[in-house]
Amino acid sequence: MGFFLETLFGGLMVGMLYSLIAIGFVLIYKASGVFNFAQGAMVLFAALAMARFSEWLPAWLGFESLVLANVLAFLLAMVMMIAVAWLIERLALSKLVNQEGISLLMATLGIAYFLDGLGQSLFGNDIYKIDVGMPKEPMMVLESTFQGGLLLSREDLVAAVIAAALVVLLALFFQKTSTGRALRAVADDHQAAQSIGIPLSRIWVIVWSVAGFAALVAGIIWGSKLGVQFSLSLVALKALPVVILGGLTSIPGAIIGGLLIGVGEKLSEIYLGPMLGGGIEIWFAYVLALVFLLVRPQGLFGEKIIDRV
Amino acid sequence: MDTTANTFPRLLLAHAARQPDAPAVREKDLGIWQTWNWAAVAREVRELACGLASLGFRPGDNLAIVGANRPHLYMAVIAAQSLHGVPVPLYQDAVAGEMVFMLEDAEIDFVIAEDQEQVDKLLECRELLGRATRLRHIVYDDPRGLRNYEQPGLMSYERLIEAGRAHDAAHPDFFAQSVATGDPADVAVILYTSGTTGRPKGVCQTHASFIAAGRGGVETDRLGPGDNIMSYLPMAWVGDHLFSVAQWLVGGFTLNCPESAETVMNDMREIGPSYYFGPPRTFEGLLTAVSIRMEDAAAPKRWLYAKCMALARRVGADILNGAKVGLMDRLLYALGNLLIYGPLRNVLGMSRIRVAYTAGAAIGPDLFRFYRSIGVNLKQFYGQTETCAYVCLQQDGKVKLQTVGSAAPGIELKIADDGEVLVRGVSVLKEYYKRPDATAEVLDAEGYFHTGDAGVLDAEGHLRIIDRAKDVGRMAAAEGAAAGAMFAPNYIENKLKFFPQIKEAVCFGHEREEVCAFINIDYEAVGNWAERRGLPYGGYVDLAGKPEVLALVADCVAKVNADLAAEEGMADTQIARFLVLHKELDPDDDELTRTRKVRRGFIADKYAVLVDALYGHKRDQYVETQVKFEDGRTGVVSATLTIVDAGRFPPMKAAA
Amino acid sequence: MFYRENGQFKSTYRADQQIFPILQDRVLMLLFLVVAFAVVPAIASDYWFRAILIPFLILSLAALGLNILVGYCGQISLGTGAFMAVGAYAAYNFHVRVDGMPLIVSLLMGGLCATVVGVLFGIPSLRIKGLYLAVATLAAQFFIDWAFLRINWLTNNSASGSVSVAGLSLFGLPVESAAQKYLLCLTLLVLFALMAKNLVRSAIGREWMAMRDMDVAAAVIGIRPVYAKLSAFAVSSFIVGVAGALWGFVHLGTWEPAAFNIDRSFQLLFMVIIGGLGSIMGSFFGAAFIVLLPIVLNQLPGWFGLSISTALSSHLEFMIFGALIVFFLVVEPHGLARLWSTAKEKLRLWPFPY
Amino acid sequence: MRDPASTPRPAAHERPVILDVHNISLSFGGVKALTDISFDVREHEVRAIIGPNGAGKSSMLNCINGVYQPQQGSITFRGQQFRHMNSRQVAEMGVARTFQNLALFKGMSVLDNIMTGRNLKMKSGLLAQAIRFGRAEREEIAHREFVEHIIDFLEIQLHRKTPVGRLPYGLQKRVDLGRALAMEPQVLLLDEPMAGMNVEEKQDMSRFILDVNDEFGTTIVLIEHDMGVVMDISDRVVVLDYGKKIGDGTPHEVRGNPDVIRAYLGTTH
Repeated sequence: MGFFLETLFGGLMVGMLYSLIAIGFVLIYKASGVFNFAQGAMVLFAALAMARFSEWLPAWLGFESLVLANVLAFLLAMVMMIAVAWLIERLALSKLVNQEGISLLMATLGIAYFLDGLGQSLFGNDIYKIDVGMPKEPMMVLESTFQGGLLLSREDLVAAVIAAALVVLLALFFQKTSTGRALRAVADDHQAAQSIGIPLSRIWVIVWSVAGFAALVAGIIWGSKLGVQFSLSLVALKALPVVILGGLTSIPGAIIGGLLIGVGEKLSEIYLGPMLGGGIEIWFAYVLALVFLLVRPQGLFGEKIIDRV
Repeated sequence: MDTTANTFPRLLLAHAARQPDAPAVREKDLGIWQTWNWAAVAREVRELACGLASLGFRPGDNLAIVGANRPHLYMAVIAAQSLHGVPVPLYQDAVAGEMVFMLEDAEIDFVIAEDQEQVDKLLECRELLGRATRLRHIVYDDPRGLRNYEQPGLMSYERLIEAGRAHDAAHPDFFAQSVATGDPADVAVILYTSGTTGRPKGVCQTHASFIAAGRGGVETDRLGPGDNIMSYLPMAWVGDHLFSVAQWLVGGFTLNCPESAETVMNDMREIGPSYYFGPPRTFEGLLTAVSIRMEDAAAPKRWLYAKCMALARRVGADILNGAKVGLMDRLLYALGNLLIYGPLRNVLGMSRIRVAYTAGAAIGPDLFRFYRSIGVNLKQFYGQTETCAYVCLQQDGKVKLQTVGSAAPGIELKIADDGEVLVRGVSVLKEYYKRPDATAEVLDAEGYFHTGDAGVLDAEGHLRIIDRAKDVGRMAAAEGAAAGAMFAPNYIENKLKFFPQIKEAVCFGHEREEVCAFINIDYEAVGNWAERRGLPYGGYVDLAGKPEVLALVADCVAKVNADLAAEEGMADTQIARFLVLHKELDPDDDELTRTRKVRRGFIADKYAVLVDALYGHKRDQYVETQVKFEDGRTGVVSATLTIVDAGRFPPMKAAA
Repeated sequence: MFYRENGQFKSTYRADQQIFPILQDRVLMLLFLVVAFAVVPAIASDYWFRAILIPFLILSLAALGLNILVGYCGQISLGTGAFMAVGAYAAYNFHVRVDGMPLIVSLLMGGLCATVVGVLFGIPSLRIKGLYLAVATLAAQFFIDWAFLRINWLTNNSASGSVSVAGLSLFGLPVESAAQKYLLCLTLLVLFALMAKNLVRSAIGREWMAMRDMDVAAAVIGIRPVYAKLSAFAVSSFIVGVAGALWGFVHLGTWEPAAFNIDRSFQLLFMVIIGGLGSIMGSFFGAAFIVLLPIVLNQLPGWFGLSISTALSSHLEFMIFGALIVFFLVVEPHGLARLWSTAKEKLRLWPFPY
Repeated sequence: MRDPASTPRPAAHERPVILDVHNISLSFGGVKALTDISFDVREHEVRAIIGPNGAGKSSMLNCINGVYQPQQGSITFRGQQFRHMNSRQVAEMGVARTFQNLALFKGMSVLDNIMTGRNLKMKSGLLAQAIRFGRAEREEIAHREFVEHIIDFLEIQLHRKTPVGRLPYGLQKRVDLGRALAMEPQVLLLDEPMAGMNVEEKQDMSRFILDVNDEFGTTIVLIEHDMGVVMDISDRVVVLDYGKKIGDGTPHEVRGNPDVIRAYLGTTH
């Protein structure tokens, strides 16, 4: 029982990270109809930037304070993400507007490659740690309830809180700020958006920046958990099945989808894995999504897709 | 090559016997070149002839042939001949009103028509002819749209062929006999001259004369099996009859019929004829297209083109004539041939041309030089319907730009005192159909045919046509001078028409002190020019009136004047004033003949008001004109035309 | 400029429909084949064979297969690597388990197995399009990677799917030396390219393109989406499978699932995009480009006397690929092949611009 | 091509019914596109469906050739009744169709576009096509020849090998028609064949339609906005408005129908 719960929590933690990345996908898909393969690359890029700056800045500017280093690094990384967003809009999206989805998708693939390359040539390609002072030592809870209790890592809890905060933040951003509302307008109908005088190009820059922000946060959490390395950009691909599951256009969908897949992965690994020879979390998510596609293509929360003639 | 056969049907059979499997006719149909070999043609002609016979076609009957260049129609020509009948090809673009005259004149009972369009026209003619029992049998080649026609006497080509097979089976030796009894002195074809004035006259030519004409050409240029020719000109035109029938059957080469009027260029590019014939305007059109497209080319390409063409102008013609040219130039020319001339010939479909001919109107020397300089062996010949288009030929190596060559084999030339060219020999017509009076006018006692063209023979006996004899006028004597200069309007017009921007020109000056001109701009060329300059225009009339365009034309006129000023005796005939017409001169409005010669007199009357304006030194003139549209409707175009003074030059003694 | 097409008229449909209707093209192609078959084997160095020519040939073959699916039928696939893997491992199994199994048969059986798997993962394409399909094929990629890693039976019980073959021979001839391997690949490539070309210019090819361009209209004229799409998956994955088998047998000799991981899939996708979607020729261009680029990148600095770390150059490679993908999608969605054909048109029309 | 109707055509009402549409209703998630539409099409006639924009004309065609599945009603074709058909079956039964906003295959040449219309009739297998030997090639050639007749018929020889994308709009419409003709249909559904054409192009197109009708005896159902054209070329007319049938009869009858007049005055046509 305890073990099951631990696994469950573990799954939720991972899933929550998937969600963070998936949210980036959803944001971009909603606003620009682009299925952003590069989200993973953005996470890696952001994480690398964060990790390295927090390491370099003290050296350059000659100070010790870890907090300061992190804050500055965070800001700097964020600036870079915005720059990236701006470049992507300028150089790719604006030129590919009203092309079929498939070529946009391939374009983001190209962007992904570019970012991976850029990130590693700028920041190097080893494994770097991000230390934002997350509590490392695990804690025991519910020892009274059943013997052995539950072993939870504080870090995960903190991460969960951060993630939750991020979601709330985004929610507020979309509900309250005028830009946020504009974004939703665009998402609903490009023509409409333009007709009420919102420059698409700026919208897209903003959206990609927001996605970049989400990527940065996700990157930091991943990084501090497992260190920053190239594999991140692959792990991030997991967000694809997540959004398929949750529905491409729904942020709650992304969250729930993430959690489902996180949990599903862990549990299946534990309980099915042995039968299948283990390591099934590599594909579990994708196959789950695939099955899902066949029964409910629009996902849990997405709108139905109708083909008109 | 067969020399004994002396009628066209016999020539056909001779080829069928000698080279049964060689390609005789090709037609681009259903996307590929469908091919008939000589045996097949002979077979089909036989069936066709028998079919006609089974319909009651008798020796001496005339068979009208109306349509574009289709193999079946060419076969019909020979079929009629093998029955001692006479094929009468008619212009397929003539309207019923025009056609009915010839149908009646030639007492046509049998017609072979290409398609629905022609059939409708012929049925209309039936109405026009009243209940006269003419046009009893109308055979159509392409059944499309004709399925539900109920009219009597309509029959598809297939049905006719079937009937022919049946008749042939019933009378196995009928055909052979009919061909065997043919006489070279029989009339082989009646071709109607559209004639610049008066109603059309049917020119009767015998097998003998047309075969002689054909043979002359074939021998001069050593044509034979393996050669290919494009047949794209109206079958009713003597030129096409000479090349696509007479020379074809004498020489035994291959006819190639295009897929449709609009695809001729492509088809020509595919076939790459070795032997080509077109009236000057065709070559003009091609050159216009070339210059337009080159103007759109990138700068370096244009530069290269200009350089190569300059070189070609200098040495190209000489190299073709086999004159001696410096080694360096030859090398450069070879390079140009690789880079420009060769490709150019390729896109024009002229890579494989051994001999190309032009005739029917004087060709601008520069135009002529252009083709020769890029290595197309373009030559002129001279003749008219009455002489099987066979009087003078330019021999290889003896091509002079200004002349139409020397007398062809079997032809005597004489220049009358008034400068008119007289012809006697193998190819001279038998008579005008049912028009002894007209025949008498043109055939004199010694059997000379009066061509109606004014010309001069040079030292080597090369003929140089100046103009229509009756058009050659004299300018009114200027004060002090004894007599005005000789005025040859066509000569000047052709100089003008060489400019791609100018499509047609009409000059006046007979018994006047100055020469004035009407100009037709070439809509495509000038339109292009305007677009490249971002000059907006709404249609032909508007474009023709634009000051920029007038300036452009004035420029061309000035160049011509400069040219004239440099020529012996032409200086006084420089153009003083001109105007650009508000509509294109058009055969449908009788301003041009079907062969697109200008009817100067008719135009002078029709636009008298403009002529007066020109000589009345007015600044501009309002005019309204009736026009006929393709579909027969009529309308009115009106405009106010500006009269432009042209730059003139003092006479100088320099070679043209 | 060098075209002289006058007199090349067609009097039969067969002549009109041949692959190279223009004489000059036929001659050029013939020369090219002669060089490829006769000259190259004589002059090329071992390095050239192993590092450039053989990889180029095999990847061309794979790209060709992928192009049929993506370029002609408009169905995106990110699982190409996996299908190659299926081809490789299936061929391996036939090779080692059935003794006396001829090499060529093993290769083809590899292709067939890939076909089966390909069709299986193609089924979702009947319900879903574009990016959804991308995910479906990703599933194939990861699942199959895993399968060969973990399911020992599939790899004839060799640890972590690492297998190797040696002593290949074809119809009694050894396929040992680089040149021999090269010739084997070249022959197969030419044959498959020819067949692929035939397919895309036949009824089935038109069905694929019809599905790609306007699926509703295609359905209305009686084209069955199921047949069109699945046949595209089948043909595509067969060719890819054979390519995979060659990659394992001929190029690598010893390999493990990692040789066919997702990066391979992306690489192939890039080839068809850069080379030209919907063009047989494009597959070759794309393969050549992507095989040569890294080599050039490694040499380039040397020529200028600078030196960069292999790591950096591999990152640069990433960046350049990425940038090029975007570039081509923006500027010339039909890739190098289109550039080639425009150039050719220019030459035919020379000296005219159009 | 198919044998022509050799006998002179009898008047519309005498000819047998070839296509009978019965109480068709169609709706998209609550939005009613068609309500209870019934009409019949007789062999060899030109049947027009007219009506203002959004009257449900195209939806009607889409029901007939199985692109949409109507919720109610049935369609009887040559005596066989159908409730649900897929496009394939419809095509096999000999119903072809052209599209309002060109649905040509952009990446293919004119020739190939029309060739696709023959695919239904091409039987050789995948491998045969890959090797392109014997039957497969003979088949290609046979159908190529058939298609050439259509190209000839539509007078687009010049453009045979051009990619359809490069053709002017009017010609693309012709290719669309050609693709449908390649199926040798018994019934031809034309969705606004003349939309966006100039007078000349319209004349040509009408000519082609009529020729098709009496050359191949093809029954034609067409949607058209241009009343002039409709009145000229159609034997009978159905009028739809807001998914309901408000008129049915000869052009003359329909012209007199007050509902029709109202419907048209009500809109900008």
